[in-house]
Amino acid sequence: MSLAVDFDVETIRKDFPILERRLADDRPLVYLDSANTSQKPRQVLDTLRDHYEQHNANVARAVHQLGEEATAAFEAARDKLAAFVKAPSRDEIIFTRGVTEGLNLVANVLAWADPPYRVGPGDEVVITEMEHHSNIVPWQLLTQRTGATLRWLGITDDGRLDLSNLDDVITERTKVVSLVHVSNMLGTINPVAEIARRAHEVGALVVLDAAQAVPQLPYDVTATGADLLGFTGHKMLGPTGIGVLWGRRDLLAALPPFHGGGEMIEDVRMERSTYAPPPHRFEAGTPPIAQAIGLGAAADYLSALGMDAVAAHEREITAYALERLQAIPDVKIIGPTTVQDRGGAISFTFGSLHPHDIGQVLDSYGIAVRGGHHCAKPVHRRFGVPASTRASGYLYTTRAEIDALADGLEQVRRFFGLR
Amino acid sequence: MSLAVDFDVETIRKDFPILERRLADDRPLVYLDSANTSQKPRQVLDTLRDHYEQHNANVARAVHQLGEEATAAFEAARDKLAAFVKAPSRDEIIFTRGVTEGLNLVANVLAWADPPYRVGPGDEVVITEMEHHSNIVPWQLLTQRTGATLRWLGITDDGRLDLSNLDDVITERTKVVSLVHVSNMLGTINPVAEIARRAHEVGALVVLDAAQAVPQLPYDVTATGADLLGFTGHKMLGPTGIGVLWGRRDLLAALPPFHGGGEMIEDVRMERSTYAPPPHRFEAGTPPIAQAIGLGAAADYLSALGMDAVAAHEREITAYALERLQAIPDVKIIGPTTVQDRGGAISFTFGSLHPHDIGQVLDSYGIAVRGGHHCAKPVHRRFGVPASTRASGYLYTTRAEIDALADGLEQVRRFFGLR
Amino acid sequence: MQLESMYQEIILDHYRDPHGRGLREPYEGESYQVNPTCGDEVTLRVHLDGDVVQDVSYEGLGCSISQASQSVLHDLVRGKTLEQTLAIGADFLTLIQSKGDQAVADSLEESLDDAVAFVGVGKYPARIKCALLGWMALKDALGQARIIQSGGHHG
Amino acid sequence: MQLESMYQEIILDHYRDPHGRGLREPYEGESYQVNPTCGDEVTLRVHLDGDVVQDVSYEGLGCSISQASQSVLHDLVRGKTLEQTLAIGADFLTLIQSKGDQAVADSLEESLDDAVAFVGVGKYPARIKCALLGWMALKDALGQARIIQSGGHHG
Ligand SMILES: Cc1ncc(COP(=O)(O)O)c(C=O)c1O
Ligand SMILES: Cc1ncc(COP(=O)(O)O)c(C=O)c1O
Repeated sequence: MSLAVDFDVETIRKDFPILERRLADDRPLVYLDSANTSQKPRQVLDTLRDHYEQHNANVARAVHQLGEEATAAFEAARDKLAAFVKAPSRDEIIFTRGVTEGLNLVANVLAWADPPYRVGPGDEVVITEMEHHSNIVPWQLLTQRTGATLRWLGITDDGRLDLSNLDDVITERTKVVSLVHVSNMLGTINPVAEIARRAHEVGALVVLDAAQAVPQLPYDVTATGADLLGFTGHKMLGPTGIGVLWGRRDLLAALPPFHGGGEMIEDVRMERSTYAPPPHRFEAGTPPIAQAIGLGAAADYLSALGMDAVAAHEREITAYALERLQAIPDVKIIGPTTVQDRGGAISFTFGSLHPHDIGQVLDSYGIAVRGGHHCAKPVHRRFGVPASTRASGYLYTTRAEIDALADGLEQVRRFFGLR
Repeated sequence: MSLAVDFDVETIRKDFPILERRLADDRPLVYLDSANTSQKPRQVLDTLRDHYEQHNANVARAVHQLGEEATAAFEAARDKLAAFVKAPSRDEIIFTRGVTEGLNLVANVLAWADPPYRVGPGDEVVITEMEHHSNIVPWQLLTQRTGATLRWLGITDDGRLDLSNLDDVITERTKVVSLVHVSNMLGTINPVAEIARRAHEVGALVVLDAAQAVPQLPYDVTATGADLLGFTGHKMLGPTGIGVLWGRRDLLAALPPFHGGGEMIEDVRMERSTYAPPPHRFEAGTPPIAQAIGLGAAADYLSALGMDAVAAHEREITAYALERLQAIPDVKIIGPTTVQDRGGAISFTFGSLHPHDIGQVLDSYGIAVRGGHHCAKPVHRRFGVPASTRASGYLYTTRAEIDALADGLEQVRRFFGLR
Repeated sequence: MQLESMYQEIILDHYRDPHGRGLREPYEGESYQVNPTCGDEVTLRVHLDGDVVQDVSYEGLGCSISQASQSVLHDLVRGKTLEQTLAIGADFLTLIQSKGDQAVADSLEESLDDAVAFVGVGKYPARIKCALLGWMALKDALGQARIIQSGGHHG
Repeated sequence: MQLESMYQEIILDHYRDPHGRGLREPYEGESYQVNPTCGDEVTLRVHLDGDVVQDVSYEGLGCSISQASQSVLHDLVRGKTLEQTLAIGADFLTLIQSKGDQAVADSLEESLDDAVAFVGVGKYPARIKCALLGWMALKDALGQARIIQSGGHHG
């Protein structure tokens, strides 16, 4: 990869203080839980600290110097995020707590929207069996509360969306199609543009859960075909408590407010209020100011490396991990087994061992993986397992860490006497 | 005040790095905008940094060491906040983005709740004219969307709630009474227990906006008479992006979820889901982990000083400011003019000058106040002014800073040739 | 001192003694604008005679910058053609968005006259809306007036 | 090494060779419990004869700790009175919540026997729920069984 010339993992690792952490028994940390949350470079932490120590004030409210500095930094973060995902307009970037809030925002305002967007009795919402709970439960709540119907696409045995009945599931009754771009459990990269084409044919809105996609891939929101799309800061080197909902400008302008209060208003009288245009209409209350500024610094960090290089590294490390894991007897990968249309999360089973036990032994060697249902119970049910173990790297992950995982799994086998 | 023995403002100020900031023209910062957002002590900033550099991981999900540390710190923050407001149970502390989200949470779930809590056609919600937009707009949206009716209590000329018609406004039709404990504009401390008594007589729920109260007063949620109560971290030395909704345990257990996704579930199937008990039921998605931990450190900081001492200092500095400001010709205070039942925010007009102009001149002397409607347009309308200037101190505020404000106002007069 | 870079003497003069204040008849377009952040508001009317702006009348609440900017607006566009008026509006926007660039101000002096005094406001993002409030109302009111006029032409 | 403080040999033995697994008839109380974090689940039945727990039968999915804990539970409470069973449950809870305190374990050895081996689990908050899942089901199932019994007494 010619793009990866400047991409030196060892140099990058020096930016992440936590990677120097020694765990119990003086073991170095092998952090393979980045799909759950990423670690933070000091550039982001310095930005946070500098903001609080030098510029802290509330935004969009004060005419004093700190207020102007804080507002300028906060709005500059909006510009940075818009550029990062190639949003046509900065006003399309709504700051949320995370993708979960973004998806709930969409599901809620669609209950209250004017036609043609309102979801009501007889309408259908389509999701997939591959979704994170955050893209299932909001739609269950919406359809239950409005009398609409929830439908979904299934999954093939090799962990791809089953599109064979696409035209039967997405029909003239479909108002919304909401799906994950990159699965946090299977790793699958879904053909979102193709699905969006079908959805738009029938006049449905397309919502994307891009929580795993934006951190890993060079991103262009308009190329996805989505009308609305959410992602989360803490998975892309940013602080917790911050995420982004992107939406087409004309669509956002046509949607009613979500929460009320603070700067989302134009005028407030006791009898009734009028509302500010997007993005402020959807940002009630004091926003996560420092967190947005920190996320801006994270976007700067990723852009400086180049998202092509980040993606290339992710692919390389994933290919290596897939190869090493598949070579271990009794390891069974759930999801695509090659890097073709595949992100970095690798979920697997190991004989009959329970992921908690696998994770606990790995942890005693300093290796951090996730064990459980990864907030995706339906996918697990689909593959007939209650839980799985998941390894996920990021731009700071080395081949040596994948080797440590493979060696660790042999220790797990020894410890439990896997039969 | 014997309690204030250990309370030395100069020592406290050393904990706040931003107070050493030199502004344009090398002026020291005189920060009198704490009701808008407070500054942060290094103890809170160190806690944030230490979390990200040593323990960062997602919570309630991972069996690895970092995950256990992050979860332990996050849940310890819940314990700290429960203790800080004397909540009978830690499970009554729900982490939100801020009080705005907390109030919207309540207003939303009451639309979906089972009887007797559901707000529907014919029901009434009572607020007051003294509310911040964050405690007006959510109830406007709720009543508009459910066919309920919004009513409100007025304000007397001296800035107190007008309770003369309390029994006419709060009636058998009232389902919810939601009001501010301490006004962010007038400074008024409302007799919430008295109003709660009347509300409970008619079987209504009592919701409190304690955004200005919890930072300033020793707090005991049960003593307020509230059923639900919200506050915000950034006004009490904590990070942005975090707040707390407290609710009676049995009440929370009876309310339906707010947002869906992440760890708020018990089981998820494509057809339907079941939900976790409170507080997790109301915390969908990755919570603001670092911010909750930071808020815990802020609570520790305040507790170490003692909230009695913090309140005593607030009273003392407010009394001094009221005295100095009232001695300036053309300054007119809106709200109570003595510290009797009064918090620290002081809003005023200055002749016919516009708050923007006042604020701009003060800012040129390094003095940061807020000018505008302070997200409380109805109160301003009530007093016949479009906007006001507000000065608000906190535990780091000195008498010398109040003197600087008074001197600054004389400069404002000179600059504009106030007639 | 910094402060004078925003509050130039010309601005303070217009503020203390605004030109053309008050709402007058007749008018073809009217616009109400509000600054949500501070609650400032303006109602502004335009009276066109054919292609020419005969009068701009206005009333409202606001700070010195918004009041002075409306007074200056009144002086600048009265008697100008529609096209000239829109050009002046565009120049004023350029001035305000120049972040206080004196070179930009100098280059616009012919078009904006006294109004170049507002260049300093561009250094204070929170005040930019104040300076533009009246101009936003003008643009809106002109749009309405032209619809009425073109309706007249067709009808 | 740390790991052995949780996975004591007795626990691994129960895990590899669980006692009393499978759901059996008759039973008076049944409970289904799930650990939302990891999806582990157990269905547990109790069969009472008067005041005595005649059988505890169970089935489910879970990690070594939850499986072993259910096996140990079966051994401990079979043949005990209701009162003894509840006391043992309370002791097990105390053990697990002791944060791995060996002194607590020693003091409970008489009541808990083999089960004191679980003391190390208390050092791993994420695993505490695993160890308690079966015991929560037991408490719930016993509650049900007593309602049925008392219903029987009255009816
Ligand atoms: C009384 C009151 N209520 C509500 C709020 C809104 O708080 P936040 O913006 O943190 O949600 C504030 C502060 O702005 C306030 O002072
Ligand atoms: C695909 C996907 N969707 C949604 C989420 C939820 O993100 P958050 O918890 O930040 O809202 C995650 C991560 O947990 C995810 O991987």
